[in-house]
Amino acid sequence: MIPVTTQMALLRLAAAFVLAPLLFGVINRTQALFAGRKGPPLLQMYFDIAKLMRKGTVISRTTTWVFRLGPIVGLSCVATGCLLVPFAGLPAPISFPGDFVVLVALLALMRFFTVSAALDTGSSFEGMGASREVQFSALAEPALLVSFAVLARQTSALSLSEMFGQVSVIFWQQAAPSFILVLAALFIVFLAENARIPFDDPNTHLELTMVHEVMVLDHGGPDLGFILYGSALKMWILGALIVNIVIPIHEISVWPDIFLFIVGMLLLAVAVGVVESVMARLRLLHVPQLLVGAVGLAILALMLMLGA
Amino acid sequence: MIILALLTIPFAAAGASILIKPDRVRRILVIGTAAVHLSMVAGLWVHPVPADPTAWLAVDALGLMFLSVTSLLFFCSALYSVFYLKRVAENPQYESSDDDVLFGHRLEARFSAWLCLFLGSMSLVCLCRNFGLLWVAIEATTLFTAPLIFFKRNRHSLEATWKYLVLCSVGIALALLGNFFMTIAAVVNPDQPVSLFLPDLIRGAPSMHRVWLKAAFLLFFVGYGTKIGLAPLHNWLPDAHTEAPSLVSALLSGALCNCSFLALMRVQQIMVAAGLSGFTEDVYLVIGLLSMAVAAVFILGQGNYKRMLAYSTVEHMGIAAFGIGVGGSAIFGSMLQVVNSAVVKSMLFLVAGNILAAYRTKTEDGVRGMLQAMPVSAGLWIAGLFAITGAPPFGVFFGKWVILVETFATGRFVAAVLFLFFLAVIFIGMSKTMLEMGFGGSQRLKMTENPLSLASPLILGLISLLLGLVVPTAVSDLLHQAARMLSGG
Amino acid sequence: MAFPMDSLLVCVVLIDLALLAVNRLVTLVRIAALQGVLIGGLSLYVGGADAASILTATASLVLKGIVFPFMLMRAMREASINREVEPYIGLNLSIIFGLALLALSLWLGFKLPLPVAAASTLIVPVALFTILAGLFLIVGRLKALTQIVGYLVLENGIYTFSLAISHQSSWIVELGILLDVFVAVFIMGVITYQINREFDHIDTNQLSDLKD
Amino acid sequence: MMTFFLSSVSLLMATGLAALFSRKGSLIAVAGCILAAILGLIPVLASLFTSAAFTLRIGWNVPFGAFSLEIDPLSAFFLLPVFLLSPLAALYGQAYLQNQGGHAKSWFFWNSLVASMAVLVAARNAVLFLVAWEIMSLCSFFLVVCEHRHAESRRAGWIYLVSTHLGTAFIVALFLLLGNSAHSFDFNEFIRSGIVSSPAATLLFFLSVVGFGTKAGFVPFHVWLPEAHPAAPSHVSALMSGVMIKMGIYGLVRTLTFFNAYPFSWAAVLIAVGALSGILGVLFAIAQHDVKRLLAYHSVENIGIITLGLGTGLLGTSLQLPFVAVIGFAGGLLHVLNHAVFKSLLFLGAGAVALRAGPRDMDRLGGLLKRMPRTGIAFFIGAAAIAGVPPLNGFVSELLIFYAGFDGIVAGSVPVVAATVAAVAALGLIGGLAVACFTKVFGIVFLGEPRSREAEQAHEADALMTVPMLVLASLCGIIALASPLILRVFKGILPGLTHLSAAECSFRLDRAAHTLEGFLAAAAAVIVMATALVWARRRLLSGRSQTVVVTWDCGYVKPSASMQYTSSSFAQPLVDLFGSILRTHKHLEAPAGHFPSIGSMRTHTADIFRRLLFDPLFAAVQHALIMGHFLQHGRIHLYVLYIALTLLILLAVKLQ
Repeated sequence: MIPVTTQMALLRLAAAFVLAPLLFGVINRTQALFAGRKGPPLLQMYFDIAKLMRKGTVISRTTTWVFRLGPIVGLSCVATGCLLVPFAGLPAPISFPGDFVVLVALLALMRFFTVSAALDTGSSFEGMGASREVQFSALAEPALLVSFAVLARQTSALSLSEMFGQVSVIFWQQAAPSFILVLAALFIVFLAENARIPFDDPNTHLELTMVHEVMVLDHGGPDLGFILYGSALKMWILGALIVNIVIPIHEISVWPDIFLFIVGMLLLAVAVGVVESVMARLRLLHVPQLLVGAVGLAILALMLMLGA
Repeated sequence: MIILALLTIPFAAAGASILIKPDRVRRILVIGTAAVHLSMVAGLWVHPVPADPTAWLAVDALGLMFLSVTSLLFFCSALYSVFYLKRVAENPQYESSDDDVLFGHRLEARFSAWLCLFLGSMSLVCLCRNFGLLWVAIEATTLFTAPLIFFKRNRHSLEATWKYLVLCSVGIALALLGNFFMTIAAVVNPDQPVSLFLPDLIRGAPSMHRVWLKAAFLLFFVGYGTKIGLAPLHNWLPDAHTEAPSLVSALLSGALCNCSFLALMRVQQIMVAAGLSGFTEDVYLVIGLLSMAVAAVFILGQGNYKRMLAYSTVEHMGIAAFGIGVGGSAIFGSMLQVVNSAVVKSMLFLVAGNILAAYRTKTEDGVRGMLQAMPVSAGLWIAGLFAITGAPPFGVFFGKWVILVETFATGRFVAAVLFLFFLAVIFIGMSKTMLEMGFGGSQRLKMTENPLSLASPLILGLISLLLGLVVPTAVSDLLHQAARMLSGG
Repeated sequence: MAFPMDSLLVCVVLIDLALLAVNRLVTLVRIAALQGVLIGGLSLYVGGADAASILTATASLVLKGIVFPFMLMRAMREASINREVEPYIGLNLSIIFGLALLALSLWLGFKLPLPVAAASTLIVPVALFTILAGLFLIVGRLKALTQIVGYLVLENGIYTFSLAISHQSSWIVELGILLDVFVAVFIMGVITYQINREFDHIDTNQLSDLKD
Repeated sequence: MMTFFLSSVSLLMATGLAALFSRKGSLIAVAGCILAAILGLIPVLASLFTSAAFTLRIGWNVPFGAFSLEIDPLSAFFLLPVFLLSPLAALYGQAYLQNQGGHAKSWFFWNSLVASMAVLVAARNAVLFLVAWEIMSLCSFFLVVCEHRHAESRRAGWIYLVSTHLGTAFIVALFLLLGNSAHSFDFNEFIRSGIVSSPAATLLFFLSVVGFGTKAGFVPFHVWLPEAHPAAPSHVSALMSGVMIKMGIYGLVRTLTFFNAYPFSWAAVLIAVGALSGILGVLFAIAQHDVKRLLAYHSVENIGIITLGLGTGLLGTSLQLPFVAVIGFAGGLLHVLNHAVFKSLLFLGAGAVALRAGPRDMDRLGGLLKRMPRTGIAFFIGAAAIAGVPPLNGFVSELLIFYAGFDGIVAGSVPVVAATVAAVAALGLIGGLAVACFTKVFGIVFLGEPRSREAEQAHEADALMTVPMLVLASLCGIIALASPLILRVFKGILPGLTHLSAAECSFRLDRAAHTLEGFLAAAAAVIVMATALVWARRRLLSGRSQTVVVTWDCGYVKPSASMQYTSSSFAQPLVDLFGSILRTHKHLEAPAGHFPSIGSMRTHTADIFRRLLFDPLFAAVQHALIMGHFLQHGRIHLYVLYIALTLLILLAVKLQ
């Protein structure tokens, strides 16, 4: 037992669990700023979740236990994901070689359950969303894995904690082009997995154009709360991967590290907001092209690295 | 003594069956002859008769091997013939007017007589050690089988018989010329008669005249090859096998072709002794592969199941010839192949007889749903398919396997690849046809299967299975001995 | 001894060519019989003076000169066979082929020199030519009867060949051979008769139902 | 120990024969199968846990043959699925066939199939191996055509028969070449003769990939799988897909042990074959509507994953990357076991659905989870396992392969990185697509509303059928849980493949076990949290309103079951995306007019390899051969001409 480290790790974990919903607020605020609106409060998502937790449920009579298990398993998966991902330079509580594969697999498990839950309703809207979700994720998965391959090759490390523990300024100097390409790939995956524009428009009100939101149409009450919180955590995890690379400075000392990291996360949210404000949602047919492009970027990054 | 008995008993039985009036007695006589013959052959296994060095008739390993196959198949066919003849008696459309020259006696009596004569002549082929006599015996088998093929006495059987007679006679004439060439090759002293006695020839082989011996071999090859059914000399074979009664087809395929093969092997013994096995090998290889190729061509898309079996005979004789060409241990493979394929093929022809009796058509698309209609025959039919195409655990597999091993060992890779390719094509062709016949069938017909019609195929099937599970030491010893006679060892 | 022998052998060759050129069935059978007699005579002439040789030679002479023609004629009469030969390969073309086959036999004959002194050096080529002529008759004529005649000519050729080795072969075997040929021709004749009953005439082109 | 094995095999054969001749034979056969499995598992487990090899040699008088058996850890590992699954599937099959009207004789082939697979894996002589191999193929063929009254079933059986026969030809050639160079047909002699990498060795490798790959289902030799599996009764499909196709993998692995060294190119070939099989397998699976056909394509996919693992291991061995070698092989081999468990589970589930609900077309099913709860939950677990999601066994083996691949990326030279990245990316894509595919299967078949009357009236299968499924489902979890322990058995297996000492292997396996423990910790976290959330949800909702209504239908007046998403529509985006490969045929009747009445769309995805490669190839060969039929024209004088020409040509050629 290393109490101090554990405490710090728990602290960072707690920061993740607490701050994750804030990202949505930041994104919405940025969008509102661009649109010249005032926008919802930064803490809107906290209010939403709190409200949902106090409500009862309305459940379709078509559904089975799969429907109820969906949000729960989904949230557990991302919560466990938080245990695997290092934040702000310190090793994650659970760390072992190949843990990033487990992280990817946890996202798959989450997807497996949310999609099944969506199909459990028998609604064609939710079926449609589920169908799109699995398509996009199937393509996002290789992109994520190849990006990890680049990082692993560059850092000679096989666990997330070691990998991000070693990403430093020197690495940036050595292989900046590769890193930029990988970041681009990861950012695309980040947008796709979190159902953001240009892949999905979370704020649309036409079901036919939705992907992720349409899958949860029939969930309500605490279930929907779990889902909202789960998507916040998911965004936090995937965001952390990016921020860990972009801000390779650690061990200045604990608090500045954490501060810098959180600032990084918030800036990422702002960036998402900017992207959402200046871009429209892609036609569904073009979405796979972007994701395949992400794989291509990651492979290109690897080639550059091998060539160097 | 026993050797003479092997010859005289069938001939005597032939005479007797003409004279005997009651059908039942005659049938028992034929089966009895077959049983006695078989048991005498078995006796030869247990107590080998030492060969009299000067006797024209003697048993050696090669002869005993072919004799055993012949005797066994004859016994099974004789058993089956009871079923067949009963059915013919009940179906008068097979009868025709009895006013012709040759067949001036009652149908069944004649049939039995010819069968016995056929057995006698085949035994002679297996036992004789004189080239002239061998030739006579082979010609005799041709002549005795012609009436058997013609048994159904319709246009098609007539056509088949005619082709059989003409082609085999031409072939046999060429073999006769081969005998003369052999005589010339063996001349040592112009004033002394040349002995065509096999041991003499083998002894004198190294000093024979090469060109004449080679030419003699080629003549024998083409001559006896016609009778064996090697492509492109095989053209009588599909017709005769299709039109003959199924039990005769079984004998033709299993015994007659094999006996002719034995005759060719006798020639091969001399070639080996003369040190000319290198000369013969590519003839065997090319013709063997050609036979397989021809069989493959005609089995694929073959609509007549008896013809298909006939072409499969061409294939198997081709494989045997191929094995002889490869030499070495492949000769043993050829021997295995000859024995096993004869057993399985005869079984299939007998089952084909059952099918023909039940469905009254030789075209495969007229036969569907055998498993439903005649389960035992269908089981044998499908087992036979896998047995004949060389799937374990049936004996044919080992013949092919040994030949392939030696083909690879001698570095004949192209030949081996062709061999495998033709086998594959033949398998595809046969399985397509035979499985379609066995399976399916919407019509809910259920026929009663006569135990008489099943006994013989069952016996043969079991023997083939037995030979595939393990090759008994006695058998493998005999075959090894036979193979040694052909490899100069 | 060479001269009469050689000239008789040349006669055999001429007969072969005549067989190829003949149009009438009866003539064909008669010429074939003539050839049989000629070769039987030759074997009497060449063969030893012992009883066995004389016996086989006489038997062959009687069979080929008298019995076979008689049987064939009878079959022709009974089956009321058309008298034309009906060549599959035209008669003129047949003669040209025949000459080519003659050349081939001579060439083969020189390739195969007899190791023993024989009655004539022409025996081997003549025998081969007769064999080939017989085969040609089978291949090039349509009627079943002509094919029997072709087969007989083929046998004649082989028999001619045996003249070369008359001292060396065993007479029992030769008797067996004769017997077989006899039975073969006999059965063929019967079958021809049957064919004719079934098909009205003995054009073997009719016999091509069995094929793939 | 071998006594147990021999008595197990003889028991199988004896009880199998009983099925052929006795009326009550099927019961005897099933009982025999179960008992034989228990007997057989004794030496298997003994060998696995002690890394010992048991040998037995009995005289067998066939040319070049010897009845030489050995159970070493590798054989034992492949025997494990044989003896584990056959009794479960047999129990299920007993109930299944009773509903289908008997087929009592099929148990003869069933028991023979199991026995031949057992002998095959233990055989140490090429002849014995081939004999067992052929018997296995034939028995499985007869099981496939069990329902031979359907033309479709016959056609499928025939395609299977032809493919397996052609594959066997390659295996025969392989063993002949091996025997040729070793002057013996004993496996030990093959090893002793020390075949080094050379062009000849590459030919051997090629032959084994094609020959064994045909049985295993490598693309493009997989064409028989999607035909045979749907045609066979479900327990047969389970055994064939779960166990029998692994015999192809076993053959390949066993062949690999004969070589002294592996060139890099072999590894590249295996990885390419694996990636191709995996990706195409899952893509074709997505486009199918027939559950069993879909599962058959998934066998192709999983064989691809196994091959990726083997290829990675081969890569590590060839370039002296011991960790990559050990973990790659371990992952590939472990996936063999895993796939055996979940694939047979899925086939059994599909069979239960087919039996109780009727249609095999997914678009006519739905809502079965409520009607067949036990089958449903077992199927759900199997689906999750095959999709490779944690915490089930399918993921464990994939994790190992990923781990080996990433280690290659980190440690290897440029070609290694290229190969391993390809493997990793392919595996990633396969995983993503597999999730898509199995959410589709489970979602369409078991969730939502029934789409046909048959589905509506479905009810739970017999206990004899559900219990084996539930056992298999729990195995999916148990294997994952025990995976760090299971890794230990590989230290007896891998030295022969990686050419490393047992100690070296064991050292690397321990490292992998560490990763697996980490994974188990994460899995435990998920389960703990999920349990906590279930509890929390219940607490939150207690006393509050829980309304049950219809699914939100966006205001439509008459919602009906046919409005649900179907498997075609669910798969449509992916099918379109890969349209150039799948070449799906669409039959669309668009509704038209002001008052449209009927509109319909059907899709059909035929196998491109069959349609564009094998069918034309076979047709061309057949056409070429049948052209030869004119030779047999029935004219006798030309036949005589053939004889004469043959004679003259032979004389001219041979006497010149």
